[in-house]
Amino acid sequence: MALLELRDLHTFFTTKKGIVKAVNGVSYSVDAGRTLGIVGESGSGKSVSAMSILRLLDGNGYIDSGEILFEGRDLTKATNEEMYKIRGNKISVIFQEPMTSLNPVFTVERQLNEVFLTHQKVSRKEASRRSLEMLQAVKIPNPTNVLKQYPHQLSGGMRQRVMIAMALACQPRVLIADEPTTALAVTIQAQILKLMNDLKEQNGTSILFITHDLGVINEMADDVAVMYCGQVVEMASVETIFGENPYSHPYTEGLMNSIPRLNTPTGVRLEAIPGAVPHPLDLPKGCKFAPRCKYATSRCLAEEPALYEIEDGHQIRCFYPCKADRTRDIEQMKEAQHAK
Amino acid sequence: MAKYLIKRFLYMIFVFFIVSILMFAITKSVPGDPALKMVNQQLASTDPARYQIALEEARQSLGLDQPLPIQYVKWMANTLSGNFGFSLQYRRPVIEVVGTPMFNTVALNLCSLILVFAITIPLGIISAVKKRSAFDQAVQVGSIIGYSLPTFVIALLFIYLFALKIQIFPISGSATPGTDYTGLQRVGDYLYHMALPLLVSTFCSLGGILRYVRAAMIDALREDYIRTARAKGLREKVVIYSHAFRNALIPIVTIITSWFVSIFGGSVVIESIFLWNGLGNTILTALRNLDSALYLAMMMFYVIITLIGNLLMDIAYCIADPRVKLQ
Amino acid sequence: MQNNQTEKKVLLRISHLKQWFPVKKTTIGGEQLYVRANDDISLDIYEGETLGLVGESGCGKSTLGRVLLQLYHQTEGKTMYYGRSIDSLAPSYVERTLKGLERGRAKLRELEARRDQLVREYEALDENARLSKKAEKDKAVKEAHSLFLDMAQLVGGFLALDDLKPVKELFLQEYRAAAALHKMKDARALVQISRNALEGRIEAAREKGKNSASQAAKLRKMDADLSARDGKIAAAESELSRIRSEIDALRHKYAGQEKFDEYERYRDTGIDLAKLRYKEMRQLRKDLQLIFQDPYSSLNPRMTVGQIIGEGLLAHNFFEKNDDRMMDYIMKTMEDCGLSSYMIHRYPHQFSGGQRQRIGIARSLAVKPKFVVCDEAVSALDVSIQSQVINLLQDLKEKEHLTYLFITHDLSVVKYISDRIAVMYLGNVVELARSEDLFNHPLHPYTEALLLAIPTTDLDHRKQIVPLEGDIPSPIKPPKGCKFHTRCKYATDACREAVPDFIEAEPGHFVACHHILDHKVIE
Amino acid sequence: MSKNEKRKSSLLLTIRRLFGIREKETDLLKEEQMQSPFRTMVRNFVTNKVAMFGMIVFLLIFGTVFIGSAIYPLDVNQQDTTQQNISPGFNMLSIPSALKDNAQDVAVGSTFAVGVDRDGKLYQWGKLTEKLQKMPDADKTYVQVSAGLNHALALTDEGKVVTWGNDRLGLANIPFEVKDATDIKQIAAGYQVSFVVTESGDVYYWGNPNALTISIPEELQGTVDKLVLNLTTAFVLTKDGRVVMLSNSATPFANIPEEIQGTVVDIAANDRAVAAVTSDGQVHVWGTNDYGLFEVPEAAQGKAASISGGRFHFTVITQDGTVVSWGNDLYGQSSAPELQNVVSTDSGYFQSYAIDEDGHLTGWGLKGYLFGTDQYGRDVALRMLAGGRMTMTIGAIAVIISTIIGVIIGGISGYYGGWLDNLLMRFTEIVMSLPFMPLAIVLSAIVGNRLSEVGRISMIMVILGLLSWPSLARLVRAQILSAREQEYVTAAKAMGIREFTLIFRHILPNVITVVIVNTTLAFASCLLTESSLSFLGFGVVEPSPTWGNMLNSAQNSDVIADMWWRWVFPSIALSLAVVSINLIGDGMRDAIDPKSNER
Repeated sequence: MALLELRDLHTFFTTKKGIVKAVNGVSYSVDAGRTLGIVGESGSGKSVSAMSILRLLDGNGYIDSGEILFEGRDLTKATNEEMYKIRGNKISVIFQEPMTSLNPVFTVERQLNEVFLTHQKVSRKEASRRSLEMLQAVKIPNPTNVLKQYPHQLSGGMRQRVMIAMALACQPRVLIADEPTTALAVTIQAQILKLMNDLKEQNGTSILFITHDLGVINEMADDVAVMYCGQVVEMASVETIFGENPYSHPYTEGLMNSIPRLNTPTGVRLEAIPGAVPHPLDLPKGCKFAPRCKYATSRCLAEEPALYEIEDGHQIRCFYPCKADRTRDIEQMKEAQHAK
Repeated sequence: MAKYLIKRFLYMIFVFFIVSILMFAITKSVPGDPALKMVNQQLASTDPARYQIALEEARQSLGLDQPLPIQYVKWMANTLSGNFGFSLQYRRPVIEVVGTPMFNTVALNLCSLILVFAITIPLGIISAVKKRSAFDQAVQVGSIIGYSLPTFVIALLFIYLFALKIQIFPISGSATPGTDYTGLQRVGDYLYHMALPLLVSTFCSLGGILRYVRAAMIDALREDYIRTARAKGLREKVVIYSHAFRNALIPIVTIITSWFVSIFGGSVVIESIFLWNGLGNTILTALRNLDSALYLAMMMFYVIITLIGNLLMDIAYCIADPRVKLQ
Repeated sequence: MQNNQTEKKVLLRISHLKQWFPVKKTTIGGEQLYVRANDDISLDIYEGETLGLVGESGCGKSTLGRVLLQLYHQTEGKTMYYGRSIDSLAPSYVERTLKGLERGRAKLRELEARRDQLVREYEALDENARLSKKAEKDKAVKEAHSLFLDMAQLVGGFLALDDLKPVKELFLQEYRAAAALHKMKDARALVQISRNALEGRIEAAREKGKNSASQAAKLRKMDADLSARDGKIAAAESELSRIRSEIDALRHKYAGQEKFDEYERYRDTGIDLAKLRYKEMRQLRKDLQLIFQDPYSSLNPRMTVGQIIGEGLLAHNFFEKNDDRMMDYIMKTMEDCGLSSYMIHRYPHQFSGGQRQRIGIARSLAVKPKFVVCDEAVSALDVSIQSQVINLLQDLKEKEHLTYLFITHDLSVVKYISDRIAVMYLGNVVELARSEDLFNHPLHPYTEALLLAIPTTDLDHRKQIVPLEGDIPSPIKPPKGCKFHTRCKYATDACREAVPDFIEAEPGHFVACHHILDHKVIE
Repeated sequence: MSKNEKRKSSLLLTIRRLFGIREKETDLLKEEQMQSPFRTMVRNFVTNKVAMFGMIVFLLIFGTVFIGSAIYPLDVNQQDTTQQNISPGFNMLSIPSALKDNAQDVAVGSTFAVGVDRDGKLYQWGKLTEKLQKMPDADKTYVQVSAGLNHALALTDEGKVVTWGNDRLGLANIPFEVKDATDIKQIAAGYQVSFVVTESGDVYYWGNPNALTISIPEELQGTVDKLVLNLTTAFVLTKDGRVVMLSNSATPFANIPEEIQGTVVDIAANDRAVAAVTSDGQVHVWGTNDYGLFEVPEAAQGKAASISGGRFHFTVITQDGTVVSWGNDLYGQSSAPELQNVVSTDSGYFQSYAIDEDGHLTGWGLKGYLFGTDQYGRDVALRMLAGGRMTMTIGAIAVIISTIIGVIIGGISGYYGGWLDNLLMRFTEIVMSLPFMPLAIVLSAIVGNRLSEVGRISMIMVILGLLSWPSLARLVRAQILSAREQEYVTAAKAMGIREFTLIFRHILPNVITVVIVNTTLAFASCLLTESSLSFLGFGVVEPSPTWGNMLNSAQNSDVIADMWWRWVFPSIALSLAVVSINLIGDGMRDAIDPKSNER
């Protein structure tokens, strides 16, 4: 029984030019104590799907259809009152920009205390005490001073730690980390990643980790969902995704080949995915990835494949999930053309 | 902070002197001889000799016989020592003359300041939160019209409506003539007379400030930390009134003072329409009677107000925004 | 390492480069603080190589890239450019230096005196006392040396002579000849392009079946003019070579004197970019180009792609204004960079991120540069687009024989793309080596830490990241001694006190550390 | 081959090339060129309803003001005591239908007219004061009427005189001789006086004796046949056809041509001249020759039967019963219609009426004022046109001045920076710390006093300009600074663009848009300031009008209450102008950066 489960979620945005289907039938689930990594390019709807969980979509966004099951109840139907009780308490978030995500005019202490005072019946003193504990938990040097400081007096890494402290204040069941390290320097990113892992071990929090950096995913996630154009195109354990495996979605495959790895020899040409992500307002009719897919057939362009389980724990949204087969097919096609 | 204040203060003094020289030069270029006002004009016909002498004495007493730089220095010295010279029109030292007007003006403007913010802040917040709602649109258009209408037009309109058609307020003045109220009665009468000018000056300021508050609020609501606050599970009220508004306050605070200063100047019109015995009115009458000492003092007062206003603005800004450190 | 003998031709030589940005003073009379973006950097960039520059955000790698292109006025140090011979530009600073040759040497003598004294004092001290003294000594040495170089680079061994007057005159002659030649060539270039434009117009007319006699005449006149100019230029060239031979003769005379030969070694045909005037630098910018990180903000939203690319062409007299051939050229460049040419009239906001970056690349490469700084050129792009752009850059490098300075924070990209890699930390290059060497056995603790901190897509070392503790210190008040000592697990007193020298620990492998790592990191 | 031809051809070339690639490329190209940022701005603006509304309103006002004031030029010194504070409306010539075809006698007052029909019923129309509205009892039958500035007389069939309207200055108390008299032949109401002439040829008058200078010589009594008035004096026609002026002041009126004496059959007086009709039908005019009063039209000369005079015009009935008017034709009072067998006319002030033998009553001349008149009897509408032009011109020039200063200072300190920047910004701060309104007032009061009208006006412009540039300067500076930080400017620099190009191609465009918006909004605020100054009497002063100083005289309660037209119309005009300009400015800002209309 998954702790948090999205079932065929559709989240749309109304814009002047039309309805943007940011999240277009997404389903994934986070099990207790595990980390689900969501990877995808900008505009793949990974953040939106996460924000839909907390129903924190800005102005013109709305959940069109689908279910978000958390501890068995559907958050899409929950009242605002219930949502208040869930946000920051049962499900909490860490955002990308530590620089702007903290309120510049309040001290760290006040912003931390707020969480306790909203979700737990505690006195200010008690709240401050717990805030201090949290700062210690996230390994901030001399926390007592930091409590009294304003965000702008802290470095990016420190702010992100404060954000984490704030997020974990009420021991949430689920922690949504939305590109938490993208804005940080590499060594600092490593610190934060490690910290998150450690804390996860300690309180058995489930993490929904969103990033576009495959490396980070590899470090953090137990399971991975690859998103493209508002859909999950592949979902499997991290070993399946990054390891040797007969099945994969062409997009995932492309990503893997396109990024240079430390062991990629110099001079060897990278296999780039041609073209660019389609504009959210005119998505292709069939498989969203078909226009950029080297394996694409007329079928791909015509009808849209569904996400289905190819092997246990491994879902793919593609007509030709088997690497070997599709490469062979393409070879044959090439030869056929040569023959002509 | 202290360092900053000192630095700023020195700068203020510098500006003050520059402006004072300017003002002095301007007033000195006034045609007509103020000494004439001091001398009994009958003498001219009856006893020209004595008239001339009297005139000379007057000139000397006003220090008009000395070269301009010396006059300036003298005047400055006096001004700084609190002696703003002698009002020819009231035949009393300026310092005695300006007391009441100053009080009246400050009273009027302070009240309108309070009223304006009492009205605009809630309105601004609501229309910012309900962005592009019908309400917001209405507020938008209303505010544009509001800040476009000239003060005196509003004044005439309000007089027509509230003093002539529905006679609930007095047309002008700052006290009912022929009455010698005391204590509360007097205050009541005072407020009763202030009502209409107050109404007008408030109404005129609404539009501009409202737009400003709204803009500031919208900017604040766009920030990432608002999303964070929501994600913490804070109630929408808290998010808006504590987190967003506290940030919107920063830009708002900074305009309060500058705007306050400007309405000081702007209240000239209102005062003259409602014959409100304030600085504006005084300066006008002083100008009409070429009472140089008086309006010179007035001008300097305005300058000081402006300078202090700017200083207050900086301080307020630094208080409102922890990121700003005055040094 | 200033003059390590190498078969590869040096394109750019940076020595003791400093770029300090003044921090806005907060108090009156308070001491002026600086952001030490680049703090004493020395490296060579060889022709045809790709030099990778890695480091965390705020380590000053972008700054370095821009200082090389003189987009900032560098605070200290030399940036010598060897892409052109100095007399092909005849920059005014040469004249200045030559004129002040005697005065310069007098000054030099003083500095050297001071330096020698300090050195003597330094030698006298014992180990740990030295540490504190080192900075002062080094400063003196550097001052003396840089002044010496300013002159020696131009006149070489002659600086050793007692009487500089005749030499000075001779060199001034040479300079003036070169300057005159340069002027002529520029003038000729202008005539050339307008001639080409005319030719283009005539052809266009011919396509339309029209033939204008007057134009043809004009063309003939221009050709005549050109050949005339060529004659003059040839004359000027011979004059220049005459003076040259004179100088060589003189040089021959003194050759063998050991001081002369010693100085002679410092003679340098490079152009000192930092000393150039705006106009002079402007001409060089054709050779030195920059590709930006952010494809959105680096394109003027008010200009069409055509205009954006054409701008550089016009500025560097590739074509005359509204010459039809320019359009063809631009379209060709666009196609080379993977943009379809019909987009020429589009505005940047009509393109996707990847295409915008291609526009940026097209803009830079249209002017046929020799050296390109790629400042995080792919970091802002989506994963799937990154590889497209990287490939493009690689291809173009092959085609145009470019030299890249590839700035990025992404180790795997930099390893893939570059021949050598320089690692920066807090304004200093801490390690510089061939990329395999660097990854196989880093010598600097920071490099090591960096490698361990990078999340990789390889399953076998996931969850093995060993984060580097502590925060990056502020570049305004960097730690004394070795800037890394605050976070370094091997740090000792030496590190806290003295700045380590940037030494060649292994052939072609430079490192600045007191405790060079001997063990290998990645097997 | 000229430059732009070249450009065209190169464009053609590209287009042809685009044809070459694929067919749809061409419209693609069009669509793309549509998307240039400038076009987008324009589109944003045009699609913004509010802004366009503002634009239209402003253009309307602007057009009306400038074209209107060109068509109807205003004589700033033109005043008319007889036309003060007339409310808007055109009912001065609206004759009651009952009277229209049954008129017996008609008399023209300053802003109204009185008539009596053949059944002796009284009528009056036009702008009537309250007192005038109290008409005498209707049961009497009247035979003759006369109207003055603001009172009227009527003669009953019993030969009794009744008076109504203004009753002050003794106009009410009719002398007993007149009360007793039974043989009253003519009644004449004038400026605060009333006259009667009896059959026996005697003249009596009452009312304000100082209103006109009158002395009736004894020997004249008993010889008077007819009496005519203007605003300053009166003349009589004796039974033996001589003309006598009832005052011995040496005005041009006094030089009555000798040769006509004894042959005069009718006389008339207006406020410039006196005219007499002699038995041979000749018309002789003397006095001052304004409005071509002396040039008697052919149609009248030699055929004149009787004559009557308005304020600046005469009307003659010819022997063959037609009517001819000449003189001042400002309101068409001298362009008489084609009429037949007219028996009597009355011209007064700015109207003329004629009655023909079957009692048809026709009137022509001043119908009324669109926006009424002010305390000097000046046409408010006309002044609003001229005033509007003045206000806008001043505002515009002031804005131009301030923009120039602001852009230069802001630009210099933004682009060069360093100590220069510091200096200029300090200077700007100082100017900013000057109290705007008071200083403006003081300056215009002090400096203005010694200047000619034109000088004063131009000074106002300068003052406004000099005091209102700082904000713009700061804005421009900020813009330039931010523009210089733009990545694409660095890119251009790295590309080796010439500095000149850099500034004009990459930096200025960012500034210009902002400047335009700011200028628009500044224009609005300059209008406001100018009118405030003028309103206080420290800006443009009488007589030359601006919307501001037209309201200056409206500062007392009776005007606000009873003469609403004197403040309502200028207020509306000014407010509309400012609002519309602000709307435009806002629209522009939104158009330039669409994010701002989120705000």
